Amino acid sequence: MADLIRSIAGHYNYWMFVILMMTGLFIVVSRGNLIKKIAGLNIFQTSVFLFYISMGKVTGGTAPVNTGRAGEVYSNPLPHVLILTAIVVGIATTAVGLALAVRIKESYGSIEEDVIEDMHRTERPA
Amino acid sequence: MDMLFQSLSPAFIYLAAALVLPLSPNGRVRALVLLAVPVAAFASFAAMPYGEYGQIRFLGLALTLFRLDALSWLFGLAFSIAAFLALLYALHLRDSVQQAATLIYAGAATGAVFAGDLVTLFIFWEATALSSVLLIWAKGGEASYKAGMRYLVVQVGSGVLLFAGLAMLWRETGSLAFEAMTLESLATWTILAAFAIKAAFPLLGGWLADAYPRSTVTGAVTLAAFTTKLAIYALARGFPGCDILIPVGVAMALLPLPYALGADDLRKSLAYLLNSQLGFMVVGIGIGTPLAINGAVGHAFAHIIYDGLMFMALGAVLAGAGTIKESELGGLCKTMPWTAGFILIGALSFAALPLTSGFVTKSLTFSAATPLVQDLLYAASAGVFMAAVMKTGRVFFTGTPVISAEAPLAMRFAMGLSALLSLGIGLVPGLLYRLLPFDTPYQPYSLHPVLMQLLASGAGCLIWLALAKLGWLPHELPGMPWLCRKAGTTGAAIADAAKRPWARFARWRKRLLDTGLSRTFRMAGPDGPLARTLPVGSMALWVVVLLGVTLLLTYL
Amino acid sequence: MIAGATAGFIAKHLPVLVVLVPLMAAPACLITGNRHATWAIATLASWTSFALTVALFIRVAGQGPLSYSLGGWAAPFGIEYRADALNAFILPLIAGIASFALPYARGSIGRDVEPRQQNLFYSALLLCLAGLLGVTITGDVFNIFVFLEISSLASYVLVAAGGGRDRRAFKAAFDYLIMGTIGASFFVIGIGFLYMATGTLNIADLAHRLATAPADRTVRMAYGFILVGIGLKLAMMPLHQWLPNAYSYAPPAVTAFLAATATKVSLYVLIRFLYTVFGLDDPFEAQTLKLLVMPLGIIGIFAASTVAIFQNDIRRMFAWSSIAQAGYMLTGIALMTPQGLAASLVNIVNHGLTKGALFMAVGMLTLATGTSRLSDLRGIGRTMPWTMAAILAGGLGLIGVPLTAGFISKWALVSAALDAGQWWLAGAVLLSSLLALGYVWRIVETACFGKADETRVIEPVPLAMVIPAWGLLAVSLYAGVQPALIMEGANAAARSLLPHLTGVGG
Amino acid sequence: MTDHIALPLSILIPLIIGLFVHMFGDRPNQRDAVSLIGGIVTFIMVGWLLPEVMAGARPSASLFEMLPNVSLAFRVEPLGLMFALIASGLWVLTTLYAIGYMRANGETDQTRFYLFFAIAISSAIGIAFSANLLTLFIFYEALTLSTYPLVAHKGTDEARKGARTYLVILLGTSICFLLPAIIWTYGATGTLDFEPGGIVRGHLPPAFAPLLLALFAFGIGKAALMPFHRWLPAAMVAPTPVSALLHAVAVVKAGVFTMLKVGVYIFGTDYLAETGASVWLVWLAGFTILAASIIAMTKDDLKARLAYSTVSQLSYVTLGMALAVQSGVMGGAMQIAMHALGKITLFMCAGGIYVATHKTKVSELDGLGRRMPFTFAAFAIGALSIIGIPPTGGAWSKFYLMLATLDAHQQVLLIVLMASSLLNVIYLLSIPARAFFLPEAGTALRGFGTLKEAPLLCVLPPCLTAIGTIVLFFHADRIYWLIALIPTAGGHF
Repeated sequence: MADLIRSIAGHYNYWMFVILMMTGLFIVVSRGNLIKKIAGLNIFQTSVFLFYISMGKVTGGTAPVNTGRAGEVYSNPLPHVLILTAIVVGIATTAVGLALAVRIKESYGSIEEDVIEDMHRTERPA
Repeated sequence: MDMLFQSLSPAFIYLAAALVLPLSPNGRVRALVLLAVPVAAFASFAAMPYGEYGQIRFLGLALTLFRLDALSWLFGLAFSIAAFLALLYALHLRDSVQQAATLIYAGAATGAVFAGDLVTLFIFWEATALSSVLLIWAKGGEASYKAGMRYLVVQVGSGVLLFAGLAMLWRETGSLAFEAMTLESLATWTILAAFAIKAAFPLLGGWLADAYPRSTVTGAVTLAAFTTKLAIYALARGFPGCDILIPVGVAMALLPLPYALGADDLRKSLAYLLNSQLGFMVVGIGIGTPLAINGAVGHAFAHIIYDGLMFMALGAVLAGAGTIKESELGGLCKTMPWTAGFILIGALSFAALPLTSGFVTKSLTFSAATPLVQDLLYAASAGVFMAAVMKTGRVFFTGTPVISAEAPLAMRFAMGLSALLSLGIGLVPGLLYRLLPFDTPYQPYSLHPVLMQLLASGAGCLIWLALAKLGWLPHELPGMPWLCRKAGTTGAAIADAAKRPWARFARWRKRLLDTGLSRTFRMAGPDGPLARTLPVGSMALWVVVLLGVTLLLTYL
Repeated sequence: MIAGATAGFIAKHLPVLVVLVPLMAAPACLITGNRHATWAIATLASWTSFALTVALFIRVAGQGPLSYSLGGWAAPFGIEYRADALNAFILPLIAGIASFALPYARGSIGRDVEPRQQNLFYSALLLCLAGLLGVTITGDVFNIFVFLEISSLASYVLVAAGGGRDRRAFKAAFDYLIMGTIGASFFVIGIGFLYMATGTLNIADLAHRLATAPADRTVRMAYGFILVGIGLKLAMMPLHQWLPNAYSYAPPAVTAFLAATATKVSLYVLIRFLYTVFGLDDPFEAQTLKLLVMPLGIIGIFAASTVAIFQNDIRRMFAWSSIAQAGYMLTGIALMTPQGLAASLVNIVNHGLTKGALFMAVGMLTLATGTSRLSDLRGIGRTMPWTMAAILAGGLGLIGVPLTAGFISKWALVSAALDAGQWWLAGAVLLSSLLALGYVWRIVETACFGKADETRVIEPVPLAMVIPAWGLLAVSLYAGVQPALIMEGANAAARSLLPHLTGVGG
Repeated sequence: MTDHIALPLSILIPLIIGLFVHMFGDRPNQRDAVSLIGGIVTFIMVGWLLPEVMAGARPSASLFEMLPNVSLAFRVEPLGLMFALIASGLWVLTTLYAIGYMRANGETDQTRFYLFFAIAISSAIGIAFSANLLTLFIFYEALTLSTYPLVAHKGTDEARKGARTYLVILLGTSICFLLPAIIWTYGATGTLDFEPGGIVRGHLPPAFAPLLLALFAFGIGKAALMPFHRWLPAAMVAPTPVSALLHAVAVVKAGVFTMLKVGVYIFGTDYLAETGASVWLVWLAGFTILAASIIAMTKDDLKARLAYSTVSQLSYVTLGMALAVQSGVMGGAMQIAMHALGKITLFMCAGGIYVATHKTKVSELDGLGRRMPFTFAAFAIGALSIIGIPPTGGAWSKFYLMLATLDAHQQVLLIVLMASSLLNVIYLLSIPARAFFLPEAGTALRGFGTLKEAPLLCVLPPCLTAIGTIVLFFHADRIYWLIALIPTAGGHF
């Protein structure tokens, strides 16, 4: 029991990653509002960042700054670097998504998916 | 050039004539040209030395187009005479189809007789079938058309059997020569079956009485002369002395007689009689001694003439009175005296009364037969007398005359010639005997045959009178058309029975297809769940589902 | 002297130049502004990179795999660009399609994008091209993610460019974006797991370490996430739903380009991960292919083809057909034999060429008549016989009629299935051709034997569209008549991926 | 590339003619003249090859390699030459006929018609001269596709439906069965070349031979083996010249020709005979022969009846191959020639009747023979050839097939052949019989006085082909010597 608690507590940030990921996906799945969908997507992506950063953490390690002292344990810097890139990608995606949402709003007058679907249904020629 | 002509059998004279026929003016000239054809055909081979001409290799087959020997010579002569008489009888006709058909038919029969190998025989065999059916169809009308179709199927069936048989024989023996065969393999049995159909063996000969009465006036004359006699020739050539033919022949001689007596249509009655006569010939071939073969062949020769005479006379009646039903005719000797005279001679020949050709040829066979067969054949003779002389004679010589016109001159001329020939052979049998294939001396006019024949005829006469008095004369008996109808209705019933489950299957299949298609459309059509554009949320849900499945798989 | 030096420079940096040329040309387009000039730059860039990919292909075919360390940092620490028999085989297809698509875009884009914004369009197209090329050539898995996102973001924009004519393009692009991002995120999660398990991101290094280390749950998680993530990008059956709309509403040039390249590159990534990285050492991996990918591929073939039959819009019909075709490629991959893999690769190239040409021809039809609805195109074959002939030729390729590229693909796949003893698969593949016959023939029948609408106005099709369409079609037909080059390339690639399996068939 | 210029030319000329036809689209006279001349030139080209092939040469041409060991290649061998001669020779006559028919009927889209006609002929000759299965397959599919517009020519719903059936069955069988058969053969043997004696021996376990043969037999849908025969009656919606050439000669004969090629050059008759792989096919072919004949009897529509007759007759060739003896192959090969000539006569007559009277039902033909004697006489002669009655060529092919049933010890099939002949008599000969000898409804039987034949161009070709069937009877040895060169087991006899 104690082991289990320690295992859960010890992998706390991994559990958060899973929860965030599920939350993000749930929002994407369940919300009809396009902006909310993008927000969900963002949460989802954030969970990925968290996942990478947790992965690079070495227990007891410091920040990966070369201090010159021998034998110092520091966290793996590479995932952090990678996630910087991923964050950029995430921002770009959000930007494009929001831009699209704007255009959708302009041409449909709504950003509710079911409203748009209704318009499509009536638009389709017999 | 000479060689070429020699190598072609006289059949080709007929065929060439048939080809140019449509080009010649349709009139008296053509008629005369027509008459010259059989004469020329006969002249072409009459004086040729016996031998095999026209031997060629074709498609790897050794063929002999023209074999001249005593047997084929005699049949060649018989067919020339028959063709001449038939054409003479039909001289008034202005129907190119019938004229050409007659020429081809005669030519094909002649060619078959002169064929030295089975392939050539087959070719002409089929040609007789095809050309003769035109003479039936030429009468016009649904009945003739149907009878013609039945006739054609049977005839082609005979040809196909011959074809199959010769193929088998070739594979067995490597030879295609048309020589005497023994019944020891499927091949020869098949060939015999082919001959049997054309010779109208019992149960196989229904076509004869079915088709002949439905042919044209002149066509019947022609038909009667060739097809069956060709079969007799083929049997004489291929199966002389084949024992099985004796009982078959006896049955053949006897079985058609009740039909002949019962038929209201006189030409039909005559057709049955013809069938019975063939039985006499088959018996002769079955016995197979030189005398018996002579008898069969001689009888065939004589029969061609007197049978033709009968058909001519009945045809004249049909043409003159418009009907040939016994029940509708009477007293014709008043209105058609010539015809009546001729038909009497024909009928007496049929009944083989002494001094007629029928007698001098039939008695050859009789004398070669065993006593039992003799007795049976005499019994048949009695029956023939009843049907040929009594039944036919009644409409000519009794009853109130019906309106009818005497036959045209050419017809009468042909009948007269036939009658003359019949009597001539009867009176001077040596003329014919000399031509027979075997050189066996025989004197027909001895006491026993004459007496027996007269007895049989007298008995036949008395029995008929008695039956007529009692009203026990047989009525129309079911023949081939009946059989065909029965087969047709049965077939239709079977087809119906088979069709129902098929239709059910087809309906089921259609329903399956329809529902399948509509279901597919509901699934995959533009608005179906497969093709519909899902909200992006559902798409994402699918991703999660698939991820779940994949991760689940990792735990397996 | 200078020429020699230039040639030497190019030869030395060939792998990176392939990506760099379009990547650099994109901002150049952005800056230039003038649409004619940008078009010229873009075309030149795509042609250059096409020439470079061909050179690379020849080099790799002659000298074997080529490794290039970006910035001089050696692998596995630096990013490695690595051209081997597999990606050198895919690269010319991508660049080649772009080389046809750009001239085609010049003729057709005027309908969708305002003249002053066309420079943006071209730079997006170039970015997309650069991303796709980068995905293909890089030897670093995270780099794959980055390039994948570059190309994806560009393609969202490209799809949305169709919104000028039909607003549904916006929604399609939006859906595409959501789905694409989820897919990419899954992919990157998978990479994370891989890194967790091995501590490296270099493909060769990963392959080496995974081959020696026992497969634990982390690797399996990585496998699952990557499979689903890439499956989404390549429109594997239940993850395909973004595709029909995206392809139907994008501008014709974009559809032609994306259909011929984007999903194909994703397939390449899948092959790369399955065969190089994971190497199918773990029985679980093979099991997944057999139990999941193969059935999904076959279901995809049949379901998508059936849906295509009932579509009224030609572009949509062919979009569904693309999903079905992806199914063929997946089944080939899932066969796990060199023949199957080679068949998939042949299919990737041949289908890319054919579908590209087809979408171009359909684009011409749409441009001339203003509609792509089949019910509005009755009897169009009489008025536009040559365009219809092109569609027919491409359609025959989809069915797999001999002398078309599709026939070669089908031949390769069926013989691979037979070699692997999978009779039912061979049967299913051939049976599904009949469904292709169904939708192709709906078009032919309606267009050639339907009653023509007399009042229809046909606008002239610019030569700039006709020539690339027919050119690509000619290439695809040539690939059907002379398949040796593609077959050999595919075989070499398959051999290099499955060296432990010998006996490569046609 | 090629060692005889006539070989590529005979395939190319029809294509070039097609091009010219397209160019002369708006000038009907030139267009039709070009078609006709093209037919004649093609025929001459094919005929040019005859002496050399008879002398033992096998002109060949190879274009390029498509798969390892498999090129797009041509090779003229006796069977193919015979097929090409028939196809190209009858093209001339059919073109003549088509000119008469299409004009008399006022059909539209004639240019498209002649164009695809030419392509179809080119494909047929390509099939005939194919040196390997892949080349054959390519032209086989080309033939299917090029005939589709011909079948759908009228563009009506009915025509489109029929054409759809036509296409789906032919393409479907070829893709689902023939293609895997070819791929399997290639996988097993590494080659697809037509080799005397076959190529599968030693590469295919005998137990699998029937399966492979089944894939081939059903894959060659053009041979109309039941149950894949429905396309043939469905395709009868086409204009009659199409039915005549394509469904009496080019398409169906391409099917059975392929069947023979596969039997002789892929399996080899020896192999088939030893393994008994084709025994089931013998029975299926026999069944098809009889069943199709029986169905034909129930059809009142003239062309439908002829179509089912074709289904039946095609199976004669399949039967000849399946019997796996030399006489069977010869009979089958001869049947290709004889049936082509006979059946095209029948179809052209049917078309002639339609042009002159617009009648399509057998039951409506009573008495018409008296007005159209030439047409119906030709019909009768053609029918005789189909049945196999001398003096028409059909008799010889039937003869060899009968021998083949004996050689293969399948006497039951002999009975099937005999029965089929009789059925043929009933459903074919009844047609001219009615026409000549039954009076037109409501009238008396008339003489041959006033003729009302179809236009000359619709009457002359069937008369010529009818005469041709008779000529073939007497000159069957020409064909015999050509097809005797087909390498089969047991040498010549």
